[in-house]
Amino acid sequence: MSFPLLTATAVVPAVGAIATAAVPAARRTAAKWLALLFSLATLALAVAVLVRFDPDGDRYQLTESHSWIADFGVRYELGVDGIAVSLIALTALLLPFIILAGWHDADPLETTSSRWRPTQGFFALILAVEAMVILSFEATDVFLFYIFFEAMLIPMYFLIGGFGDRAHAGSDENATAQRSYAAVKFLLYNLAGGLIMLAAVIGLYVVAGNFSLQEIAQARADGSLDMATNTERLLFLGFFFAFAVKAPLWPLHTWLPNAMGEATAPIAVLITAVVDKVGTFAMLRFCLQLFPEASKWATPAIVVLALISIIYGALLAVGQRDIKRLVAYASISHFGFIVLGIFAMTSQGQSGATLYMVNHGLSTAALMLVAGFLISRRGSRLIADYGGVQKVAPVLAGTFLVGGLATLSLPGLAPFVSEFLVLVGAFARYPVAGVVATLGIVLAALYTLVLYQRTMTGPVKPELAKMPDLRVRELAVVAPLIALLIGLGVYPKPVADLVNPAVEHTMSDVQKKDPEPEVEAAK
Amino acid sequence: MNPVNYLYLAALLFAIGATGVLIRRNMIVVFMCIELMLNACNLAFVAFSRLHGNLDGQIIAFFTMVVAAAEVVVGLAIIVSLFRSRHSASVDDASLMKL
Amino acid sequence: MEKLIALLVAAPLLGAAVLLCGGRLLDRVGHWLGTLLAAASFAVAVVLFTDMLGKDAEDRSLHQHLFRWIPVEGFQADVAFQLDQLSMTFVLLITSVGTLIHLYSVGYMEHDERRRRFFGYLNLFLAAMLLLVLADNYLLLYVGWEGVGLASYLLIGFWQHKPSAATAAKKAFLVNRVGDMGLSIAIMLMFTTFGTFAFGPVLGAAEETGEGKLTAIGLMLLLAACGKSAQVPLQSWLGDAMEGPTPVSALIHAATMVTAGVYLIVRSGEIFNAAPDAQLAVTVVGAVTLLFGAIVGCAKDDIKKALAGSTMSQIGYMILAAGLGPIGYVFAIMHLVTHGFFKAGLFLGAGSVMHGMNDEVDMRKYGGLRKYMPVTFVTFGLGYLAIIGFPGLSGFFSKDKIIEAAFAKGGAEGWILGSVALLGAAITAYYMTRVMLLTFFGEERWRHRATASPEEPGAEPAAETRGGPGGHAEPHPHESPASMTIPMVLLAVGSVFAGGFFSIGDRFVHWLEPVTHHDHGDSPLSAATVTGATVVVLVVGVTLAWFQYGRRPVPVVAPRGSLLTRAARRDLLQDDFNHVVLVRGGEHLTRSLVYVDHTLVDGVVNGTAASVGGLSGRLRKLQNGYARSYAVSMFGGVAVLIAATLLMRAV
Amino acid sequence: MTSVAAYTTSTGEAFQFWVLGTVAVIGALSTILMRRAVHSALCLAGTMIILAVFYLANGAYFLGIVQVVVYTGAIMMLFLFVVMLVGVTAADSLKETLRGQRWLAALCGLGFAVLLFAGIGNAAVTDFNGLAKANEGGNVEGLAALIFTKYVFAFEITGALLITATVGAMVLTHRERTERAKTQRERAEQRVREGKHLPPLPAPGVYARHNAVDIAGLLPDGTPAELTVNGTLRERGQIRDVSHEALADLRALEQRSADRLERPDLRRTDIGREGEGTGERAGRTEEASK
Repeated sequence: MSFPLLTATAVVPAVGAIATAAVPAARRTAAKWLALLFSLATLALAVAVLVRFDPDGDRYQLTESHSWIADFGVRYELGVDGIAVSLIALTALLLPFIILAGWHDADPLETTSSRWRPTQGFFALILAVEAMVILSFEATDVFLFYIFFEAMLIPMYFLIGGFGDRAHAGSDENATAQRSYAAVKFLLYNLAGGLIMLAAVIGLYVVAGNFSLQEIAQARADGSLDMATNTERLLFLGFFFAFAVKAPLWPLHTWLPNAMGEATAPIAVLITAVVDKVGTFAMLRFCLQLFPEASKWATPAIVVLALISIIYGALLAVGQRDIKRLVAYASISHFGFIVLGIFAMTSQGQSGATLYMVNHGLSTAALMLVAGFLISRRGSRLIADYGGVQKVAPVLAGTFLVGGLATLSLPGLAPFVSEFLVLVGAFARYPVAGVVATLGIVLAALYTLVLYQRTMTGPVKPELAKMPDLRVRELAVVAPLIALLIGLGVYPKPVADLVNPAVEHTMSDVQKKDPEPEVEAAK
Repeated sequence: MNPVNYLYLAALLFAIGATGVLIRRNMIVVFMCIELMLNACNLAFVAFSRLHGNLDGQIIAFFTMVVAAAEVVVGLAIIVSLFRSRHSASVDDASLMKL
Repeated sequence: MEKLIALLVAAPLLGAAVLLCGGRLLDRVGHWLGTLLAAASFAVAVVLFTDMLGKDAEDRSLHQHLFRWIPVEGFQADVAFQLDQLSMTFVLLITSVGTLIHLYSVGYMEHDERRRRFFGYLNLFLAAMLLLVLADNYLLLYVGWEGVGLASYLLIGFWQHKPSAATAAKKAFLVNRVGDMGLSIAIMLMFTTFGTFAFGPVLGAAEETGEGKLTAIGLMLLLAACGKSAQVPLQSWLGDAMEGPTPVSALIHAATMVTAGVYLIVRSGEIFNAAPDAQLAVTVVGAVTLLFGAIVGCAKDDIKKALAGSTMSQIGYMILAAGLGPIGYVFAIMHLVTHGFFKAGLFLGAGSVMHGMNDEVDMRKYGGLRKYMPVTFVTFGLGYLAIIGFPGLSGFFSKDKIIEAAFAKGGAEGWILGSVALLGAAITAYYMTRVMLLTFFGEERWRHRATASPEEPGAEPAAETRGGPGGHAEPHPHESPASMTIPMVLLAVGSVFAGGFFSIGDRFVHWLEPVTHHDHGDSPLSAATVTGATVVVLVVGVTLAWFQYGRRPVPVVAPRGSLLTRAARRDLLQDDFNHVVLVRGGEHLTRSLVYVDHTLVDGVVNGTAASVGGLSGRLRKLQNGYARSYAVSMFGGVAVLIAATLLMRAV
Repeated sequence: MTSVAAYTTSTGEAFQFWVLGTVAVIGALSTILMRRAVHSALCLAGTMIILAVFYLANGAYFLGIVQVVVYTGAIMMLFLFVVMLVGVTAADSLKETLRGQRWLAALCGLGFAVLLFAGIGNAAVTDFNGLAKANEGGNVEGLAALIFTKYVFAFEITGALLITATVGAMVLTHRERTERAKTQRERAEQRVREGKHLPPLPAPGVYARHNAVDIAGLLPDGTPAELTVNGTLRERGQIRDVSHEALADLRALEQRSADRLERPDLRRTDIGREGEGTGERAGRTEEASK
C-alpha cells in the first residue's frame, strides 16, 4: 500500500480549512498566511501527482480503493486520468493566487464586532472548496463524486452570500439583498440539478448494482451490462442536467452572472475557473463513459445548446454595463465552446475542450482578478465609471489588456490553442456548427475591446486621476498567470500529451473515430 | 343478552368523550371528557375480562385508574397555574402554537 | 543557414519583450535598442539572401523545424519556417522598410514620453509580420496574421487619450477579425479535406481535389485577404487607421501589413489556380477596390486619408493581379515591393509635412511648401512620380505589367479588367497630382491662419511639445531633422530605381518563378500599346488635376461638391452602411437579448419560485395554531387509519 | 346473586343494562353539552357511578368499589374544587369560534363510533366464559394474586408514577413570594408615618343589631362609615346599608315617647328634617356603593 497521494492532495486543504478557521479573531494576518501556506502545500502535492502520473500508463492511476458503505456497494475509490490530473493541477495552481488576490477582501469593517471572525471564515471556506473540488476530480465512485459535487455548494453559498463585493452600485442594504439573492439563486439552481442527478445516481445503482465508475464502464464496454435504451437516456439526462447547470449551459446559465457579479473577484474566479469546471469535467468523465449510446443520441441537441450559449453569451456580454457581469457572460460563451468540443466526439474537440478548461481557468483568472483590482480602486463595477485608466495606471491597463486578449483567444496565448482545436474538432464533425461557433471569436473581440476601450482609453476621469498602479502583491498574482498564458500558448505540447491518451480512451468509450480527410495529402 | 353490548356502550362513550374534547373550549371540561374516555376504556376492559374469563382485564383497568388519577392531579395543577397566569381556562387562549 | 531563419523573428521579438516589460530605465535607450534589433533582423535577412543567391533557382527554399506545437491525433501543428524566394522578398521588404521607419520614428516620436512602448510595439509588429511570411503552415501563418492585427491595434490606438484613436483601433481589429474568421474556416476546411494545413502537402494535393472544396477554401482565403488588405467590402477600417502616428501608417498601413492579403493569395496560388470561380471573385474584388480607393482618394482633403485611399487602390491592383493567376502573381508581388517603397516614402513625407505644420492634416491649409521643406518636397515628388507610373520609375514598370496581365487574361474579362486598370491609373494620376499641387504648390494658404483647431488638440507629439495656445498659432514650416529625412531619401531611391532594377531582364520574374510559375498570357494588345495607353491616361489625369487645382486658387474651405464627391468624402457611405446595419442592429439585438435574458429566461425561474412561495403561503393559513383544530385533524387521521386497517382486514 | 351474574346474563342484567346504559349515555352527552363546568362535572359523576354499577355487574367488584371511591369520590371532587377555584359562576359560551370545528368534530366522533362498532361487530363473539372460575377465591384475592405476582413491576412503577405526579402537582401549583412580607413593626411604623388611622380600623356591624362583615358601622349621626368594611367588599360594591332602618327605628321611638308626653311637634319636625338629611346622605352612600 503506497502513500495515498490523491487523498493527501485533498486532505491537506481540508486540514488547512480547519486550522484557518481555528485561528483566534485577533490574529487575522496569521490566518491569511496559514491559508496561503496550505494552498501552496496542496500545490506541491498536485505537482507530485503530476510527476507520478504516467500519461501512457493505465487509464486510471494512483488509484485508492476502500470499502465505505458496504450495504450499497459505495466505495471510497480515487483515481486520476490525464484530464483529471490537468484539472487538479489547475485548481491547486489557481488557489494561491485566489487567496493572494482576496488578501484584504474579508478584512472586517470597523463596525463589525471583534467576536465575529470574517477573515478566518473566508479563507477557511476557500480551502474547503478546494478540497471538495479536488476530491470530485479524483472520485471514480459515482456516489462519492455526487457527495462532493453537492457538498461544494455549501461553502460556495457562504462565500457568495457572506462576503460580497464591497464595490457595488446602490445602497448598502440593497447590495446585501442583491447578494443574498445571488447566493440563493446559485444554491437553488445547483441543488435542483443535484437532486435530479441524485435520482439518476440511484437509478444507476438499481440498474448496475454498484457505483464504481470503472466497473460499470467496463461492463458497458464488454456488453455484460446493457441498459434499455430509454433507461439509459433518462439516466444520461439526469446526469447531464446537473452538469449543464454547473457548467452554465444556456438556458440554465442565469445564476452565473448574479453570482459572479455579487461575489468578490477572487470568489468569482473560484466559481467560474474552478467550481464550474467540475461540470464540464463530469460530462466528459461520467456522461460519455457511463452512457455512450445516450450521449450519441443527445449530441445534436447538446451541440445546438452549446452554439446558442456561445453566441448568446457573447452578445449579452456586449450588452452589459457591469464589468464583472460582462466577464460572466463571456465565461458562458466559453463554456459553450467547451461543451461543443466535448460533444463534437472528435479527439481534437475533446482534447481542445480539456485544454480549454485549463486555459479558460487561467485567462478568466487573469482578466477577472485585474478587473477586481481595478474595481477595488474605484469602488464601482459600472463600466461607465471608468475611462483613461491606461494613462494613470499603465501596468494595470497592460495586464488587463493581456487578460482580455487571452479571453478573445489571440494566437500565441494559451486559449487560442484550445479554442482552435475545439473549432476544428467541431467543424470536422458538424461543419455548420464549426462556422457558427467561429462567429463567436468575432463577438469575443467585440466585447473585450469595447470593455478595454471604455475603461482604459480616452480622457482620464477626474475620480481616477489619483489611482495607484498595481501593487507588488497584485503584480505577484497577475504576472505568473500571464507568464503561464504565454507559455502554454507557445508550447502547449506537455498538456496536450498529458490529455491525449485519456481522450483516446473516451473516444473508444463512445466508439467514435475521427472523420478521415477526403484527400490523403502527401505528409 | 351478550356482554358484547358493554363494548358497544364503551365505544359510544369513548366517541362522545372524544367529540367533547374537540368541541369544548373550557380546559376543565376537556379534562372531564378525557376522563370519560378513560372510563369507557375501563368498561371495555372489564367487559373483556368477563368475556375471556380471567382477571387481567380488570388489572389493566385498575392500572388505568391509577394512571388517570395521576394524570388528573398533574393536569389540574397545570390548569390552575395556567389560570393564574392568564386568568382564563380556555384552550384556544392557551394555544400559541403559531408564531 | 536554416538556423538563422528563427533569428529573423527572434530579434524583433526579443526587442518587443525587453521594451514592453523593461521598466522606465530603458526610456533613454529604448528606441535605439528597438532600431538596432530591427536592423539586426535586416542584416540576417541580407545574409540569408546572399546565401540564397548562391544556390541555383530550384533548391533555394530553406526549411527549419523548431518544435511540434499542437499535437492531437491527426491534427499536427508545427512551429516550422519556410524561406523560399517569395518569403525572402517579403522579408527583405519588411526588414528594410521596417528599419528605416524605426529610424524615422526616433526623430518623429522624440517628444513622446511613451516612446519606449512605441518601439516595443513596432518590434512586435516586425516579429509578427516576419512570422507571417516565414511560416510553413497556415496555422502558424494565422498566428502571425493575428499578431500583426494586434500590433496594428496597439499602434493605431497609440494615442489612447484620443477617443477617435481608440475607436479606430477597435474598428481595425474587429474588421480584421472578420477576415481572420475566414482564414480560420479556411484552415478547418483544409484540415477536413487534406488532413493537414502545411503549405507543402496542401498545395501539392490541390490538384486532385474537388473543385467545390477548393472554391470554398479560396473564397474563405479571399475573405481573410479582404480583411487584412482593406479590400471591399472590409476596407472601412483603413481610413480611420490613419489616426495612428504617421510612421505606423507608413509601415503597417502602406508598406507591409496591408499587403499580407496579397501574400496569402499568391502563396495559395495552386488552390486558386484549381478554383477559377474563386479566382474570378478575387479579380472582381481587386478591380472594385481599385476604383473605390481611387475615388475616395480624390475626395479627401486630409492628406493621410488621401494617401490611405491610394493605398487601397494600389492594393486593389495587386489583388487584381493575384487574381489573374500565374500571369499576374509575379507582378502583384513586384508592384507590392515597389509600392512598399514609394508609398512608405509618401507617408513619411506627409508625416514630415505635418511635423512642420503643427499637425495640420488638411491639405487645403497647406500650399507652397516646396520652398520651406525642400528635402521633403523632392522625396515626396519622386514618390509621387513613382506612384502615378511616370515612365522609368518603379511604379511605371510594375503597374504597367499588371495592366498588361489584366488584358492578357483574355476574353471579355480581360477587356473589362484591363480597362478598369487603365481607368484606375488615370484616377491615380489625378488624385496624386491633386495632393502634390495642394501641398507644395499654389499660394501659401496657411499664412495668417491658426492650425490644429483647439477643439481637437493635436495628437502628434510636435504639437504636444509646443503645447498650450502657441500650438494653434500660425505655423512655421521647417525641414525635419536628419533622422527623419535620411529614411525618406533612401526610400525615394528605392522608389525610383527598384522597378527598373527588377524588370531589366525580367530579374524579378525569374527570381519568383520557382514559387509562382509565371506564364505569359496571350494579350490581345501588344505590350507597347498598353504602355502607350498608360502613359496617355497618366497625362490626362495629371492635366485634369492641374486644370482644377493648379491654375485657379484653391478655396480653403472645401466646396460642397457634387454628390459623388460628398459620397467619396464619406468613404462612399460604406461607414454609414456599416453603422446603420451592423452597429445599430447589433445594439438593438444585444439590448433586446439582455431584456429577454432578464425577463424570459430568468423570469421563468423566478416565476416558479414565486408560485411555490405563494402556494406555501396559502398552506400556512391551514396552520391556525388552535390546538383543537390540530386535534381534529389528528383524530380524523386516526379514524382514517383505523378504517384503512379494518378494510384491509376485511378484504 | 353475584355468583349468578358471573356466567349468565340474566334478563335482569339486560334490563339494568338498557336502562342504566341509556342514562349513562345521556349523562355523557350532557357532560359535553352543559354550559357550566359544574353541571358537566355532576353529569360525569353520574355516568361514572353507573359505570361502577356495570363493573359490579361484570363481576369486577373491587373495581366497582374503587370506581365509586376513587373516581367519583376523589377525582370528581378534585374537579369540583378546581371548578370552584376557576369560578363557579363562569358559564362558557358554546358558540364555536373556529369555523367548521364543531361539525368536523361531530363528524369525526360519529365516524369513529361507527368504526368501533364495525370493529366490534366484526369480532362477533357469541359465547363467553364468565368469571366464575377466576373469581372462585374471591375477586379481590384474585386481583391481589395477579398484581403482586405477574404485574408486580407495573404496580411498583405506578406507585412511582403517583409519587411523581404528587410532587409535580405541588411544584406546579406552588407560588413563590416575590417580595418579603412586611412585619407587624414595619406596618405600624408606616401607619405612623402616613399619619392617618393610627388605631386599628373600626369594626363593622352596628350595635348588637348586625355583625355581618358587609354592613358598615354607623357614625354617631347614623351615617355608615365605609372604612369599617373589608376592602374587597368595598371594591365589589357589596356593602349593605342599614342606616336608614336604624334612623327609622329611632324616629319611631321618639314618636312613641312624644305621644306619651304630649310634646309639641316642633322637635319632631326638625328631627324629621334631620331624618331627611340623613336619608339623603344614606341615599348618597348607596349611590357610592353602587
